Amino acid sequence: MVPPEYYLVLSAAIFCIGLFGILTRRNALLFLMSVELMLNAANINLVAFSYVWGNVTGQTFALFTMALAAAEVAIGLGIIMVLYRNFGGVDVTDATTMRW
Amino acid sequence: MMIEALMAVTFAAALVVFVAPDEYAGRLAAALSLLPVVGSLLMWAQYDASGNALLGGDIAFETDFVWLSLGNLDVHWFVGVDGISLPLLVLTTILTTLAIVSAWTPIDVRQSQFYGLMLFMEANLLGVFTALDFFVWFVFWEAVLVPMYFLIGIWGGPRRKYAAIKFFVYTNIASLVMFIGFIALVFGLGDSVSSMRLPEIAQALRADQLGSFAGLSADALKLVAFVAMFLGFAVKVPVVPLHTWLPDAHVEAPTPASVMLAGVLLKMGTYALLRFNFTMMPDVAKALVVPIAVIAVLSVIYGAILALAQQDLKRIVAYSSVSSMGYVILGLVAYTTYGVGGATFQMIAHGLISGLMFMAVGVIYNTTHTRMLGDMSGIADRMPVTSGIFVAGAFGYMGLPLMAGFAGEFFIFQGSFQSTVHSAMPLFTAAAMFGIVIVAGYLLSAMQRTLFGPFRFDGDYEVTEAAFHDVAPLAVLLLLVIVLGVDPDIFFTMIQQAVNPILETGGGL
Amino acid sequence: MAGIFDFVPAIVLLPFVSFLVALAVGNRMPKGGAFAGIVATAGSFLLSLATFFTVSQGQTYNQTIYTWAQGLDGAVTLEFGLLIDPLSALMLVIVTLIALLVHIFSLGYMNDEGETGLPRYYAGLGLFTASMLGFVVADNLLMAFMFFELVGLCSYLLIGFWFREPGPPSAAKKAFLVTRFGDYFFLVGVVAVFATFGTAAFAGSESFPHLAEQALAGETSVNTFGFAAETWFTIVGLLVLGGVVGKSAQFPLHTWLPDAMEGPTPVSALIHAATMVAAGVYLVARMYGFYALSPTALAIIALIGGFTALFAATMGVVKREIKQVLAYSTISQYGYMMLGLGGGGYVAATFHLMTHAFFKALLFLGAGSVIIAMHHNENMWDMGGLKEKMPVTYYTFLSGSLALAGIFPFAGFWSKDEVLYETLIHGLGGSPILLVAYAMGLLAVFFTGFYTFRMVFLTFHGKPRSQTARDPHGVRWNVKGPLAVLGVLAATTGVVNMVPVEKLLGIKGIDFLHQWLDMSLDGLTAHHYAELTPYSSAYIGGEATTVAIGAAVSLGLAIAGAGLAYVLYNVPEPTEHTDKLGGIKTLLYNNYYQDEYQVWLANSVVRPISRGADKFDQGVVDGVVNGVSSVSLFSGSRVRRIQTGVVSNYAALLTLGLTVLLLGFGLLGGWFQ
Amino acid sequence: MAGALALQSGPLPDWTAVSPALILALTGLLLFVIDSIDSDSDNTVLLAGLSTVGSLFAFGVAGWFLVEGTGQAATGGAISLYGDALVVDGMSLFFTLIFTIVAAMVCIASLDYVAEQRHQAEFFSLVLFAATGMTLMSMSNSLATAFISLELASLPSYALVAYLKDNRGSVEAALKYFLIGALSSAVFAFGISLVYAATGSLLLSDIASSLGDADGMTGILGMGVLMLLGGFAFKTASVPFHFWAPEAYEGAPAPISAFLSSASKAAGFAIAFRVFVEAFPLGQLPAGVDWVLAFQVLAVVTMTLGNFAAATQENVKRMLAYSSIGHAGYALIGLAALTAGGPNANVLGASMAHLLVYGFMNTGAFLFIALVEYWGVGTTFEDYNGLGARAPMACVAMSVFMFSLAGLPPFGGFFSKYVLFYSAIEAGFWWLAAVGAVNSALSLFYYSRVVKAMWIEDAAPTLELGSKPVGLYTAVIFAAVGTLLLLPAFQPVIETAQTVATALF
Repeated sequence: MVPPEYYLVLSAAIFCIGLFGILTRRNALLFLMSVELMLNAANINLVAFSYVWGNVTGQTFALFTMALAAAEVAIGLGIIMVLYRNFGGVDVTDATTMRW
Repeated sequence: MMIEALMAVTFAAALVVFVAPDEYAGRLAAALSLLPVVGSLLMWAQYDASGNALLGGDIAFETDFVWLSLGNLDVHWFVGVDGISLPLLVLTTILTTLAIVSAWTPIDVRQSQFYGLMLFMEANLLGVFTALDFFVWFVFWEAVLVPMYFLIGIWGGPRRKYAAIKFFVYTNIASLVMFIGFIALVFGLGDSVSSMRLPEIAQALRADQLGSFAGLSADALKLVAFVAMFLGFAVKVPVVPLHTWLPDAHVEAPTPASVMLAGVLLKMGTYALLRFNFTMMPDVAKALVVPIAVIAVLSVIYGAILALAQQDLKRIVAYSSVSSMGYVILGLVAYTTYGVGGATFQMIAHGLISGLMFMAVGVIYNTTHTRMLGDMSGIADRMPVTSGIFVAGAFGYMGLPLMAGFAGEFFIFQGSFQSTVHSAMPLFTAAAMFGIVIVAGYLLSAMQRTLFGPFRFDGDYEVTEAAFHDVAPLAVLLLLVIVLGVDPDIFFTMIQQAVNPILETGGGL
Repeated sequence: MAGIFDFVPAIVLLPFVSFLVALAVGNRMPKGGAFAGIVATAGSFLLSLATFFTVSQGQTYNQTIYTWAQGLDGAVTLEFGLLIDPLSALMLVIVTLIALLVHIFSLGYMNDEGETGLPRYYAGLGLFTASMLGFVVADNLLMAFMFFELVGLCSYLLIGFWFREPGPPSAAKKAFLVTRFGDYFFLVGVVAVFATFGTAAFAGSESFPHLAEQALAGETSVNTFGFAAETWFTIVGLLVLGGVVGKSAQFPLHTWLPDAMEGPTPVSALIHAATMVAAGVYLVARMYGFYALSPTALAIIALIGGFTALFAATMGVVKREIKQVLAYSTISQYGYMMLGLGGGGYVAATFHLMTHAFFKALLFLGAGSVIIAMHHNENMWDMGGLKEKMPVTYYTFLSGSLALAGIFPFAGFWSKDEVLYETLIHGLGGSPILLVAYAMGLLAVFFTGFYTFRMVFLTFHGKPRSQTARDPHGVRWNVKGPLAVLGVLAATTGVVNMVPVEKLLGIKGIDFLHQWLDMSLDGLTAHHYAELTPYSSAYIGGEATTVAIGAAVSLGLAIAGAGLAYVLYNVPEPTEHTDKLGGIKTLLYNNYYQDEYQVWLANSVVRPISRGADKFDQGVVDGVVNGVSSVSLFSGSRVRRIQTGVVSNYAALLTLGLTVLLLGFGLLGGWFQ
Repeated sequence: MAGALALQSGPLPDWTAVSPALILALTGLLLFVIDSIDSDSDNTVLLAGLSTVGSLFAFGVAGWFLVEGTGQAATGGAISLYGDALVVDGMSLFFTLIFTIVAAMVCIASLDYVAEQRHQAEFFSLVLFAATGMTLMSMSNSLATAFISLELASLPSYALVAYLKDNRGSVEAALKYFLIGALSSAVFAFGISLVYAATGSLLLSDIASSLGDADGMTGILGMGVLMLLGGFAFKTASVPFHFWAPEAYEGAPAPISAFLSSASKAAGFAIAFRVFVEAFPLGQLPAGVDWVLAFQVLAVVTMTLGNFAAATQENVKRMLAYSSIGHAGYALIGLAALTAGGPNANVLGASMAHLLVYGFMNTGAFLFIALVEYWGVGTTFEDYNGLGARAPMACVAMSVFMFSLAGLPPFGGFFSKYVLFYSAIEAGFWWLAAVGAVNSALSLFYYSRVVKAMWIEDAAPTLELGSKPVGLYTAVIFAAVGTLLLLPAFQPVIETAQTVATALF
């Protein structure tokens, strides 16, 4: 059996990849996808440790997380739509009218 | 319930005046402000208590009930007066009425707001001088600043915004420092007090029930708290070097606000010093006598020297307030009947005299629209009555005998000279007394340059004698100054009764 | 006569009422309230005479009448009281008499000249008279100080009476300020007296002079602040002396008095010659029992007195204005009184105080008469030949001048002679420092004779040197009357104390003033003072011889001075001879640069200091305050720059923050072990 | 009706304990129904009125529960529902009061604010759904419900911020809010997964009981806890998850700024209080997982950064945004001053009471800005010059908010701040109180600038105000009266807060 630490390392890696994406991508859609990646890192943990601990709480919660991620994307796409309309693009760094 | 009634009437008067039309607001405010005057005089007439309210003496017109219970420290609505606060109460009500009348001429916009704020401030001042629970006291203490902030900020001179913010922030930060100091003390007292009632705290502190707190031993805590509270109150007084907000505030403030600021608001600082630092922690005060006395002397001399350099009449009077309040500090630290009692008396005396001076400067300013020494001379030719009262007031400021200022100053000098708290007290006293020479120097110079000599005025205004209602408050104040100077016992007896318990040595000195 | 003392407060209050009346309704009264003042001072004068008479019956009065501040629980109580003894009764009469005469004179000098502001003038005179009388009757040092200050106020107000001109307000300011400087020391002294003795009463067994005497004798102990008792008493005495030096215009605080001549001449007569300036000397006399305990203090008083007498007299020699001459003469004469007090001549000084009050008031009023005649031109070089035009003024003025110069048998001769005599014998008796003071006083006699008669000759003799002098303005009864009264007094008051006659001719009992002042309360008698003073007497071959020599020398010097003046100035067309003085002339014209150094102190030392302090206050003290706020705002403006507006940066910073937290707590919590 | 309450023994079934949330949700749904019947309804009065009534109803029910003792020790303790996933106790009811009253004020104020906009029904229903989410947050007893309710509160908020979709500011605000929110929720979710990895449970009580077994997993647990903290920090706008706040508050429609900065922030605290106190009780924590220290650091940094940045703003709304961050720092003292065995209920209760007062004064302040925006006056300090002369009532109210936010007597903010600092000192954290006090002093400067502009500066001659909107005025005056009354009536508030906080420990 794969030791649980391996899952932790995997999820951490995926989390970091997502984070890296957020920090480097200026496209709003890629930003969203990176967030999805991070959420899925959490899901890996939840499912893995659901198995380790022998209860289904984690697995169930992982389903909720996915659903919420979908909802989040729905809202996010709406916001990106209006971003595109107002700023003529989906570059997140364009919207800087407010600062300091 | 006398005090509550007094405050309620004043608050109600403020509200009424707020919504009154501008044309009548001044007259209405003056008329309504007579109610608290009558009330405070009634209290004075009925007063038959003695002793210090904080140290187990009688508390006149007392009300005490629990308002808030917080943890194990209740907040009480606790008000009452003793021989220290009653004279200040009378001073406040009378000065407010006179200041309101003196505002009739100069205040020509947003009158109802102006007079409403004046009355609102008076109500809170009454609270400051009667509250005997720290919390209630602090609420009023802070609430006084708000109307003054507006009075300076809205009706002030050209740099009013800077002055108002400076006054507001400076004094608030000071309040905060003081607040922290006091709260630390209360925590240090731990279970030996069950509320923030000042008598309880004062007596516990004097009974050495202070414990350690925040890693400080009882002694260190006391010292830290004393210093924090002293600094906090010192800003209000103000003492050198925490005084720089004062000239700015005074110069920019409209005359009636200056009158209140110098006449009453500064006394809040010395009143609080007396009530808190010097009543609650005499041991620390005595241990710190040298720095405190040095600060007092510095305030007197340095303030007077600064006044000497000013070209603006109001600035002169403002700096001389710094100087005069230095005497009060000196008297307080002396721990003698005449020292502490004289300091309290000087609060009243200086309140009246500085009010008189600011009003007199204001009356001249109303006519000339300038206060600069170089802009005019020989004003007495055109404004003989105002000038006459100005001269009388100035001599009152210089400590002319048989005027209230002399009584206050002499009591202080006598009390501090023979003080036994430190062997150098006579020297400090003699040094501070030199202030009476400098004060004569700058006031006489200022009068010589503005009031006397051939008439000359460069402005476009016609210089004529002020209206009756402008001069009348001056005359009333002058009369009060003389009455108190001839018979200081009007207040001095009750002051002594309240002050003597503070002195551990008894009243012998 | 029981009960007359109950009316003593009325002596003080009557002029005070006249002050109130003049102030309130003076402009609706005829003569601007003058009559109220005249009536009041006349009433006070009569009451004073009655009091004087009662005292002459051997009664004295020492009573508290008003509690100013009641001290509780053992704190000292501050009171007002009356001390009526021969000294104060004498002074009451002098003050009320001169005040009355000055009021009458003012009718001529002020009303007839059409001055405006008369109610203010008479109110000032009334308040002054009341204050001065209050000072005279004071039974304790605090009360004395208070009225001492009030007379200062009145002096200020009256010097500055013509406030529309530039000069008088400035002079008024200077007068008040210089005396204030002295009063500062006085006030410290008052406080010190209270702190030392717990009382400031002048008389009685609980009075401070008495307690001091007992303390020195070891019979009681007082708080001497760590000093030896005698040293401390000397310090206290010298502190009080500060007020005396200021008020009595002694060196170095004399500079205000010549300037004070800017005031109306009757005021100069009343305040700056006869009464207020006398307050200082009177105060020393009043508490002589205290000063007598301190040889150092006495020596200093004598030296100040002797030096001032000489110093001021030399300055009087070159002055052109008649009132200036009189002003320096006044300073000089008060120097004599101080010399007398310091030299142990309590009675002599009081004597000179009295005679001087008369003859100097006379001289000022005479000068006032001349000034009326000259249409307010005071320059003596524009006068001349007035003798024929105004004989009453001339002869009374001459009487006063003879007295001032100390010519036998006018009043000034007797009193000045006794002052010098007392100083001399005490100096001979082992106090060489008094001999120095005596020498100065003696030398001043010559100058006195000279400047006095220079003034007389220039004013009244010779030929008129200007149009106004040829056709002077006439004066009326209200001017001549007071002059006549004072002229007689100046000539004759010497009889009250003819000690030299007694000594030389052996006629016992004509030293009336000695007897008078010996009738006082216990501890306040001249006799007692003589015992207290540290002096012993010695003579140049016998008492009578010494008296004769002393009198002869001083009279000789006075006549020599007068003679020189006669030679130089009693000519039809006198010219200035000051050039003969060479460099000293400039020095004298400039009053030894006394004014200059005081002005320099004020303008070049105090002003720059205050300006510097102001700069320091604005720049440094307030700068720190504003700096704190600027630094806060600046750091605020930096902090907000973190918020760049770019959301990617936010994500990065957020990650960075989280990472720092994770790393920090990981290391702290040992997660990575 | 009184006494007949939703208690374990009472006639009402247990599930009715969540009725405040249900009422909010149902009202939101009802608005949807109205919208579908009459889409593009512009009957703003009906919509705003309905949502206000719904919020007030929920407020009434929650208040009634609280007064009657539902879920409190006196009546049998907390009511657990749905397998302990939700819990109704005094604290949740207390916070529900804050959410619902703020929602009510926001709804009534929006009456005028959105009158000219389209999709009004959606606006109000989103507000109510967000409020529902917040209410559930305060009831969450499991990390799962915590996450879900947090998202339920957040997602409508994103949409609300973007409500003015043709306004670049609004869109930009929504974008930043959303992106940072998404990132934070990912961090939060990852944190949950780590905690689950370490303890094997998501229920708070189970986590607490298995803490002792997490020996080898301290690092995992610690990271999880810090990441949870990050999620809450986002919601409460605390450093370093605060970056969205200034822009979101500035760009959003002002009533929404009010809603987010008051209610949403309070919700974040509600859940943070419960999660940390219940799941990671002090004394049972493995060494190395010192979340109190973390909160201390965050509290100090947050209040300082918020206040310093606010001091130099030119835009009033943005100043308030930063001040809101500063206040988050103060409220964090509620968690930062906890100690094992200390007077924790007092500290926590003080923080809760502060949030309640803050709900009034801060909502009022933002609503005043909504009023000014309604007039089209502008948002900088200069634009506010002379407002006092034109609209004295509203400006008096705004002055009350400013002084109260600064902590000056005689307003509610003074008491709440005082009690907060007091309790911190009582718990031994005098330095936290001192830092708070210094920041308070600084805050006075920028709050008084608003007052200065309104009353002291002279108005530009062109300053013209339009009509006086009834809804906004009502809300602003109501908030001001609340702020004032909370001074004399502070006693029951603090007493309740500290009592209900006691139940947590």
